[in-house]
Amino acid sequence: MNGGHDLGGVDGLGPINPEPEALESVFHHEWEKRAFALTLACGFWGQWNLDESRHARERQHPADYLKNTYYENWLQGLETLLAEKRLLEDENIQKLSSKCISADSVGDILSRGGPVNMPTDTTPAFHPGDDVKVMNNHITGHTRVPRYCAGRIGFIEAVQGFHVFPDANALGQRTGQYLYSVRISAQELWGRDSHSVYVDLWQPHLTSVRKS
Amino acid sequence: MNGGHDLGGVDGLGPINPEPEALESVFHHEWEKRAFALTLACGFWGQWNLDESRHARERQHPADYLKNTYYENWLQGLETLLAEKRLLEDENIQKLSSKCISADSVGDILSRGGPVNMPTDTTPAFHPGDDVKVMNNHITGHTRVPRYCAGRIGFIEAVQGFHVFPDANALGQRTGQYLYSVRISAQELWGRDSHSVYVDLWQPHLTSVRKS
Amino acid sequence: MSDPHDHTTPPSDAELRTKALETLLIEKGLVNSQALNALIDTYENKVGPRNGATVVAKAWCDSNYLDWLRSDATGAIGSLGFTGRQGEHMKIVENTDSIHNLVVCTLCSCYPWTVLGLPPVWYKSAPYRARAVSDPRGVLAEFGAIVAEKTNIRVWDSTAEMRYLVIPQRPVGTENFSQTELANLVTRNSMIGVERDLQVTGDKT
Amino acid sequence: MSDPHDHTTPPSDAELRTKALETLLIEKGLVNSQALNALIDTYENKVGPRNGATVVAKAWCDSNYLDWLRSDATGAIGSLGFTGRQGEHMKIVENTDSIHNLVVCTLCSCYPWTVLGLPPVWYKSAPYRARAVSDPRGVLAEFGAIVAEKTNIRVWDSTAEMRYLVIPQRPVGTENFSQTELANLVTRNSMIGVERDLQVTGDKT
Repeated sequence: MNGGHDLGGVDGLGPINPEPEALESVFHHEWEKRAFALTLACGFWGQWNLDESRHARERQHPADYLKNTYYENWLQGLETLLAEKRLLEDENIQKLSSKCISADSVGDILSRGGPVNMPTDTTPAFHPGDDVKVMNNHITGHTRVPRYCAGRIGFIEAVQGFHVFPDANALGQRTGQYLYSVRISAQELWGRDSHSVYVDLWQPHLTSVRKS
Repeated sequence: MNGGHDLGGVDGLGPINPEPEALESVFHHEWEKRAFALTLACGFWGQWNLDESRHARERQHPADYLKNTYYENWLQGLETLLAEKRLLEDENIQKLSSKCISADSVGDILSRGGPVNMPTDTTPAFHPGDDVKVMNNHITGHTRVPRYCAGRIGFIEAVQGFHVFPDANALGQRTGQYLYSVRISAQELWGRDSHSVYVDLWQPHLTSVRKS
Repeated sequence: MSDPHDHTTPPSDAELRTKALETLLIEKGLVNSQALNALIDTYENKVGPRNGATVVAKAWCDSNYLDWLRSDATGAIGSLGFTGRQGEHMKIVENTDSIHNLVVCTLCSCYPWTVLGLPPVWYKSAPYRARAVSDPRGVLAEFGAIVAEKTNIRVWDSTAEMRYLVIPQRPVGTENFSQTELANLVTRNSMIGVERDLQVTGDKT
Repeated sequence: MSDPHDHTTPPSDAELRTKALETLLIEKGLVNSQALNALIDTYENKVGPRNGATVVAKAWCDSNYLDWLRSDATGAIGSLGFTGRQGEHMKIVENTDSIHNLVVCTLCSCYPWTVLGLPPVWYKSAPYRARAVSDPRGVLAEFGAIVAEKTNIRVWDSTAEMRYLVIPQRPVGTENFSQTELANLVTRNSMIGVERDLQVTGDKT
């Protein structure tokens, strides 16, 4: 979706104003720590996946998304997921209470993480050096194709493996697709400048372009 | 600029919720009438042009632009122009007071309007039916090329005349360029649906595409 | 509609800023209070969608006038006295059985003031401006207008100073209507294109 | 940094909502207060950019390790004990005299937690996410890093679960530095790519 989260190339957002690295703390308010930890702890229930949680944040009104701080968006996303999935209603609380993690298991869970590569017996359709066009398909659901790439032409830099496909995963379907690093020139993206942008895109986002 | 004003194709903004035509008044608050009239009255001083005033509104932070109502954005734009041009400082007030319009002249000024067509001895580079590509040139200043058209291919529907070129006019340079109605398919713009979008674009925004 | 907040809540930030600016500009002699009133009165009471309805009804009744609108809409509309600001460069777009036209300004809220007056709130709203170009059928449905799949939808994004007036289709069963009666059938929304089928009301049906 | 608002102003909306949610979830037995503390402690005190600096310093000193990073960064980084959440699929990108790498996530704020900890505020900010892909030289200048026009800038937009770690160039004059001393030169910002030339400080220079 072309939401408020899809920020690549947006103008008018003002300066970055970074805090000096040596002075910046990990959290800036006590509540941020709690909102962060609550989001992770509730995520461990396994009632939603990463793409659903991203989509819960990015579905907000763009002005809200932009006005909110990062952890305000996390908090909003968590509240949305809890409400939409009715997890705080009595019949679900029973089910979930067995999934409440203890302090002892935190280390293990974090260091295990959640890999998204999947087995496959297929081979990738594209190979390094292939010219590809990013599909200009502005789906209104969750996707990891940034708007600034849609319809642009680049080439395959690398095959990154066979990974969970977010567009489907956000709908609760854990299917795999080949993932590629796609290199697109700034000239192609913005009509100016000389840098290159490398974007990770899945096979359904790409079509073949005949070498000219 | 890819600002908050550039709304074509943005998702997540919610329903339109129109008021029924028969029930909607022209203004919804007393202050809106005054902000509207002040903007016009100050505009009659001739200290800025239409594109400068549009640019003053669209340079706001996207979240502010989106949160504001229409007349709040007008008010903000007016305040910006008055401040940036220092028009309320003493040395300028003298100059401007002679430009203050009276109630008697309002009717004439409004019915005269401000045509933007200009004379030319050149001929248009494109003609109806020509395939054209909209330049994918994301300039960071004022432009009337919506982001959703950038880099897309359409064809010339009509030559609309030789009009003031906004990209330059916003910088205070009143120069003319041929204006075209460019028809672009929804398939080309969004990868779906069957409608056509007609956008008015100026000659510098377009490049020729060889018929395939 | 009166402002429900006028007397029950503190003035808004915008209200305060407007008042401050107006006071200052009047005090400095840079704007004239009566001129402001005249500007407001013009668009609140004089210039509005009845102008456009007059144009549409005349176009339905007078094929020579329709031809003039097609070749020089600015001149043809100006001949009825509707000229000036935000109507300097007019163009008509005609609905037919197979074509429906919809007007938007995605970048601000350009609108043909001379024939429709000032735009309604929804026309200036972010969701309308966003979706009119990407999902016009969804927008029309939100206004209660279902447009057949075979009907071609043409969306006009007013990116320049061209201003578009939709000429809706003349309703059937209005053969005996006078031009004034016809004008009364023409809604503002139909001249923007968010309404397609005009309703015939009154004694003649 | 302590919260300057904690005791002087009323709690923010976010603070109130967080507190309410935490209280409810703990009361219902759905989250454990000690587990929350352990999660916070992990990223506040244990997992942070010193992990990444260790990787970088080792890559500078050990060409076999660098080769391993190039072919399997996840495994090579994991061999140092840095594994798990938001680092499941690692990739290194190496700066050279002619190449500078910059990492961003335009769509959210993906970041390699296992080697850098949680991202700084600016990395999550809208202006950084917007401009890193469209104007990386301008972004770098805002951080005080002027990158020569002939240097190729590669911007990595973390749109998938691949996480990128920039390997900055080893500063000249550090031939005699130990791996630990080298690690102390490596800033977080250099491993994101908003800093290019590492400063050599300390006794050895």
